[in-house]
Amino acid sequence: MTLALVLFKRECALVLRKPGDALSALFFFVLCATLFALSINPEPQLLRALGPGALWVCALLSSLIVVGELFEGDWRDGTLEQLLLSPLPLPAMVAAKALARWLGSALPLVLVSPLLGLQFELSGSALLLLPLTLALGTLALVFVGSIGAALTLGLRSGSMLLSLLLLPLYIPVLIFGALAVAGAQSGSGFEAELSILAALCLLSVFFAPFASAACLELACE
Amino acid sequence: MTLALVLFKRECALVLRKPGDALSALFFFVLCATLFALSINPEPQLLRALGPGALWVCALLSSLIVVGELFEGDWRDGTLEQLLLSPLPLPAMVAAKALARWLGSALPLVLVSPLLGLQFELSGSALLLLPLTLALGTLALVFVGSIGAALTLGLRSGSMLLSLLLLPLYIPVLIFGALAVAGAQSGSGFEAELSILAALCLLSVFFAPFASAACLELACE
Amino acid sequence: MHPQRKKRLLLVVAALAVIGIASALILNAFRSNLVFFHTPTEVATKQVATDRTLRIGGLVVPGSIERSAGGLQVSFAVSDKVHSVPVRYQGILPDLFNEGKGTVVQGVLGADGVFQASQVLAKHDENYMPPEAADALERAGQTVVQP
Amino acid sequence: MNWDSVSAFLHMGGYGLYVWGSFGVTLLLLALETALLSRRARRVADEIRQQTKAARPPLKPRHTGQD
Amino acid sequence: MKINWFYFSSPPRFYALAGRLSPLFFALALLLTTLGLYLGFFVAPTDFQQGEGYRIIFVHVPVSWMSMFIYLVIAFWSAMGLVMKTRISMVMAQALVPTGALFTFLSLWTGALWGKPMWGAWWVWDARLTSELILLFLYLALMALRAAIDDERRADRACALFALVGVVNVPVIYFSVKWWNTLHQGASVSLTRAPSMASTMLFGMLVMALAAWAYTIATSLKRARTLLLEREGDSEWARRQFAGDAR
Amino acid sequence: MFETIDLGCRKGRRTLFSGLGFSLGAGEVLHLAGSNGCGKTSLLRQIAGFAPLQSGQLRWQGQAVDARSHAWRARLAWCTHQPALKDALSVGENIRTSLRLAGVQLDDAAIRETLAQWQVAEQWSLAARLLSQGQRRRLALASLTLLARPLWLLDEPFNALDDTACRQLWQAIHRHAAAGGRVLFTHHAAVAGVRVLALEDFA
Amino acid sequence: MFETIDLGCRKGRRTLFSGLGFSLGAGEVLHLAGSNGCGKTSLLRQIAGFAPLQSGQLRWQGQAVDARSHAWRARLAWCTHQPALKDALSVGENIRTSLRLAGVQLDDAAIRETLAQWQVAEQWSLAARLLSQGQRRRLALASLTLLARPLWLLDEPFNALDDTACRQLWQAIHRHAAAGGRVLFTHHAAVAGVRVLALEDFA
Ligand code: HEM
Ligand SMILES: Nc1ncnc2c1ncn2[C@@H]1O[C@H](COP(=O)(O)OP(=O)(O)OP(=O)(O)O)[C@@H](O)[C@H]1O
Ligand SMILES: Nc1ncnc2c1ncn2[C@@H]1O[C@H](COP(=O)(O)OP(=O)(O)OP(=O)(O)O)[C@@H](O)[C@H]1O
Ligand SMILES: [Mg+2]
Ligand SMILES: [Mg+2]
Repeated sequence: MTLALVLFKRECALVLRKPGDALSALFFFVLCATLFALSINPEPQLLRALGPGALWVCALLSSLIVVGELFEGDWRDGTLEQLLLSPLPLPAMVAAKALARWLGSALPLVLVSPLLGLQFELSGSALLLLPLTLALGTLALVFVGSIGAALTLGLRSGSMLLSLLLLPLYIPVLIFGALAVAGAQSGSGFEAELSILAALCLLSVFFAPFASAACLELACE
Repeated sequence: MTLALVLFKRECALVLRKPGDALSALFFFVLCATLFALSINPEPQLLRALGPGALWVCALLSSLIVVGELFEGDWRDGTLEQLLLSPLPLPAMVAAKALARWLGSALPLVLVSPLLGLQFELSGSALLLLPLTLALGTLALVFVGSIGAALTLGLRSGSMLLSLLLLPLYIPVLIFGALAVAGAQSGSGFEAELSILAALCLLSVFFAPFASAACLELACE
Repeated sequence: MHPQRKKRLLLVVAALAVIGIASALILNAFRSNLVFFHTPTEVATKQVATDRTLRIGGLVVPGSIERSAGGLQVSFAVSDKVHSVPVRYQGILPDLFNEGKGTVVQGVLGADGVFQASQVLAKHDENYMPPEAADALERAGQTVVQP
Repeated sequence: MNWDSVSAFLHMGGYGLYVWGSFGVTLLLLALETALLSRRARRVADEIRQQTKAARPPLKPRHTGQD
Repeated sequence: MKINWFYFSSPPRFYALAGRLSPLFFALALLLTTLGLYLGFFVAPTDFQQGEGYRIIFVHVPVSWMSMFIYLVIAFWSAMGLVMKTRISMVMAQALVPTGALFTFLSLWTGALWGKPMWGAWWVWDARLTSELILLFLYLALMALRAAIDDERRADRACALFALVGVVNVPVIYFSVKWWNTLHQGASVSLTRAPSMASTMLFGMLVMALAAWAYTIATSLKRARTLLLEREGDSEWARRQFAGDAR
Repeated sequence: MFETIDLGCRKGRRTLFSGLGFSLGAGEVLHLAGSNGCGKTSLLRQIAGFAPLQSGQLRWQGQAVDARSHAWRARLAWCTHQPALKDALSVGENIRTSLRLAGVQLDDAAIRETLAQWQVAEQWSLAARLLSQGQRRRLALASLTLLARPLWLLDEPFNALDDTACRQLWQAIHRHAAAGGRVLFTHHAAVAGVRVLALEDFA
Repeated sequence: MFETIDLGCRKGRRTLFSGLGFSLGAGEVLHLAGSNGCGKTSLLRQIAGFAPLQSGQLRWQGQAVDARSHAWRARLAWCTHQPALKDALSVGENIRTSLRLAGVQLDDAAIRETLAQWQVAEQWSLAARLLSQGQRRRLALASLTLLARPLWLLDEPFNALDDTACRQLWQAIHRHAAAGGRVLFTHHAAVAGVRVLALEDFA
């Protein structure tokens, strides 16, 4: 456990040392959402109909970018092999890395999202729900994404393959996330979607590290 | 000139050898557009209002991804240094690489765009104009982007810096591109926008390689 | 207990707990509404917002279909046997659309309480039988069950 | 027998395009898969046959009788 | 007598067995398809709601069932391959993927062609349709992953892991019509109650489903044979297969 | 006693080695020799469990071991041409965390002392990306000696090192062996007084 | 005659060398020696024009040259620990294009012959990513010898090479010198019969 903490701290140090890398996801999110908002007719009705879905799509794309480099650096500079030899169990290692990455890259995005929600004229409760669903959702996306990152490590055509692999796994999160926000927006309730989102998040945070660990062993061959 | 051709061929060979890497931009484009269409209520009217802008934003984001790795590989494996020592003038080298990258990554995207246009219920002339503007636009984006890629080569926080640097340069292209398609869609004419787009494309294809070349020299230090 | 064993046991317990919580959450979700379409009751009791596109599903009330002169404009009512919502629609109807049959309409609820549909879908049930059998059933007083 | 004539059969009560579109594409794709598969099988067999020929040492009867 | 379950996990024995079974099942598939088509078009009556349009059921339902079932089988072989480390399991898992993808595509295709006349839309984003589309993506991802990895062993294991991760989608597809209210109809055939379908119709559908089974078995065995040769082409047993006619 | 029995390695259609067996007792040092591309790195990767064993087995004290198990990996120290340094972190941060991740708790003073022996203590707060090739190597080797793992697997450890550093490494190897450790290393030059395993004998 | 006059290099607060000058006539070979981190690579990068000169100048046949000019770079062959291979391309494709990009037109037969001397001809159609460390090195050196550039700048070229390849490289260096070329290389071991420049004399 303490070892996982050490790794977690190292990852955080790396994030702090190169904040630009971590924040690029945030930047991409803001860019993507703003450009979308700009590219359409700024009618409140239209914006409101679009908002939840568009913001969630942007968050999903940013997570895809976050996840792409989860193990890349460690693999390239030989750290991954050393980690395999360390007494730290591999799933714990994956969890520590994913969590640090989530904190560094996805959390800022979550915190900023209400501002972007304003851009899309989201209503009060939807504005509150947006960061909540995004927090749960991006956690699930990053952890599930770690499986894809581990599977495609060092492969030709990595990034395309990554998105192809993750697409089917990401769609449910996207659907329930966007539905929840849209539900809050229209006042027709969001509890069902939110609890499914929470379940997805819980399951992926717990089980994805084991799957990723198995895939990482393969990648080091 | 023949040397530039050799480099161009090598880049094309690389694209063919790892088609997944090149096609990842296409895939990202399709993904982005599809998820976006999926995330909103598929009402024809809404879709049609959204189409030109949304597709152009997706194309811009994909170009950003294309551009990010333009010199990265060469820089990492030492090829860039060898290229600096070759008799090939640096701007020609940049042009060859950017062109190959455009062919491999952006052209498929351009060719596929009418299909996605259908998804957004674009009308006949807009469907024809979309690939044309995208072809001109992505060419400009990739060449202008090469400047950003050269500037941020090997920097910490590269990717965020890259998008930050490129955004102001990209927005004019986005605006005129989206306007042209929207004009064709609404039947209100598009010649003015199209010719501005062509001018932007021409300027950047000619001048960007010189700027990039200067930046590359700096990057190798 | 051997520390290795203990760890493993702990892990299994944690896994079971996670699965348990997750299934509780999911089951909770199914008890509330998670829908492709809303029912007329939900619309009537204002459980859904009215200013955005939504889908309403139910049966077409028998005798409620009125076609306008051109034949393209239709109005009918959709009901779930408790409440019903009047619907106006302009366009082509699917073949299976008929009185007493299931339908899903997509559109916006107007201020006048009339639902302005932009798309009308037919929803049929899982029964398949020859027409004679259906007639026989009907004569026997059994209506074909709708979902 | 459900059909009075071939044209009624093809017309399929007005749903001809949909019904034949489904069945046609299905049968076509299944046939295509079968064809591609047997071509692949033939290719592999040819390759191995060639290798076996190349690998077999010429004029060394001692080796052929093994097994 | 104790059955040796691993008897056929030796490549040459499996190769021989598959070689004998595959043509058999091809013939069976052909036979059943002919019979099924006859039943479907000439014996089964018109439907009271959908008229002749319902006949798409005879292809839509078998391919849809098969698309889900094949994924389950792939997951099964993958798990076997990961746990038992038998090569044949991995080969079987690999051999089923293209056929599964094909059936999934056909399910979407025939469903869309059926939805247009019946529902009035080619496509809607209800739970059944969306989850079936995700299934197609899963199959495509499996094929792309396989193609991207040079090393066979790594490819086997990576695909097996991915297949296992994706298997949660299958129950979601199957129960989607029950869990959510979808536009897609509920189950007409279920283990817990009598089918809500006229028996001649049901019979035709079941025969077509059997045909799909036979086709799948035949194709996957044949593909497994080919894959085995591609993988172990320079081994002694593979050469022996062609020693007879190599002269 | 560490033994390998009947190891083999095929790459593509080429067999690099087969039937390879050797034993390495406590305190022994073995020089794995062979020309470029003969499979030295591949062998080391199999022993470390990064590549699967294609045949044969590994034995430790007479017991077969699973090269991918945690227990086995906890015995290994692994050093290749990639020094596993994070470019953005300083030398001190790098070595401190890599030691802690390997399960070794040492205070900075002890680490600095070892770094001083390897003459990279001055660079303590320099970012790792600014180090010279040799300094990166030295850092990797310094952390190796601090790990206290019984079996060292070193792939061309003398690369890029200058004379002083080479001597330092020899001392470290001999000290490790004297303390009952085992060392398996590849090197291209002949080394006097060390048992040699010529990989090409098993080609 | 190639001369350097009063070169210097500071990194951060540390002066690596200053006032460095040497000359290298046609046919001369110069061994740049010094301990790890003393600045050998930094010096070579200045000469190649990848890093700016911090002081002094370079002269070629008595004329000051701009190290970043095309004319100067066209005289150099550059070989470091990064072999500049594209992992996805085969050995043949790699060497063929890298030669052509350097302005050298050779048919495959000639290239293969050189590769055979370096014992990597067999790998002609193998993807570069599958090569061993030494094989990558050999490939880089083979293409170096085919470039026909007058001044060779080699940073630790003997790294990762086995005996045969080292001998081959010596031959190549001597052949190049005999043909009037110049070689400046870094190496950690002492080399008999080659002029040495100890970088630490200028620290
Ligand atoms: C693209 C659209 C469609 C997709 C992806 C789709 C998918 C599926 C799937 C996966 C199944 C098998 C699951 C099960 O057995 O419950 C299925 C079954 C079935 N589908 Fe569809 N379907 C589509 C459209 C339609 C349409 C338009 C109809 C009828 C008008 C239809 C009628 C049926 C029937 C009757 C079954 C058999 C149900 C049973 O007895 O279990 N489907 N479909
Ligand atoms: N797919 C393949 N087909 C044929 N040969 C291959 C393939 N993959 C790798 N090889 C060969 O396998 C060998 C790998 O050798 P390895 O890296 O273990 O060598 P090494 O002994 O460490 O060499 P070095 O001293 O150069 O580091 C190389 O000769 C390489 O060419
Ligand atoms: N910003 C800095 N502050 C202090 N020292 C620095 C800085 N950047 C680099 N250095 C030092 O400069 C030197 C660079 O040396 P260089 O790479 O030229 O060495 P080298 O002689 O090639 O060594 P080696 O034999 O190990 O390859 C290193 O000692 C490094 O620690
Ligand atoms: Mg090696
Ligand atoms: Mg150096």
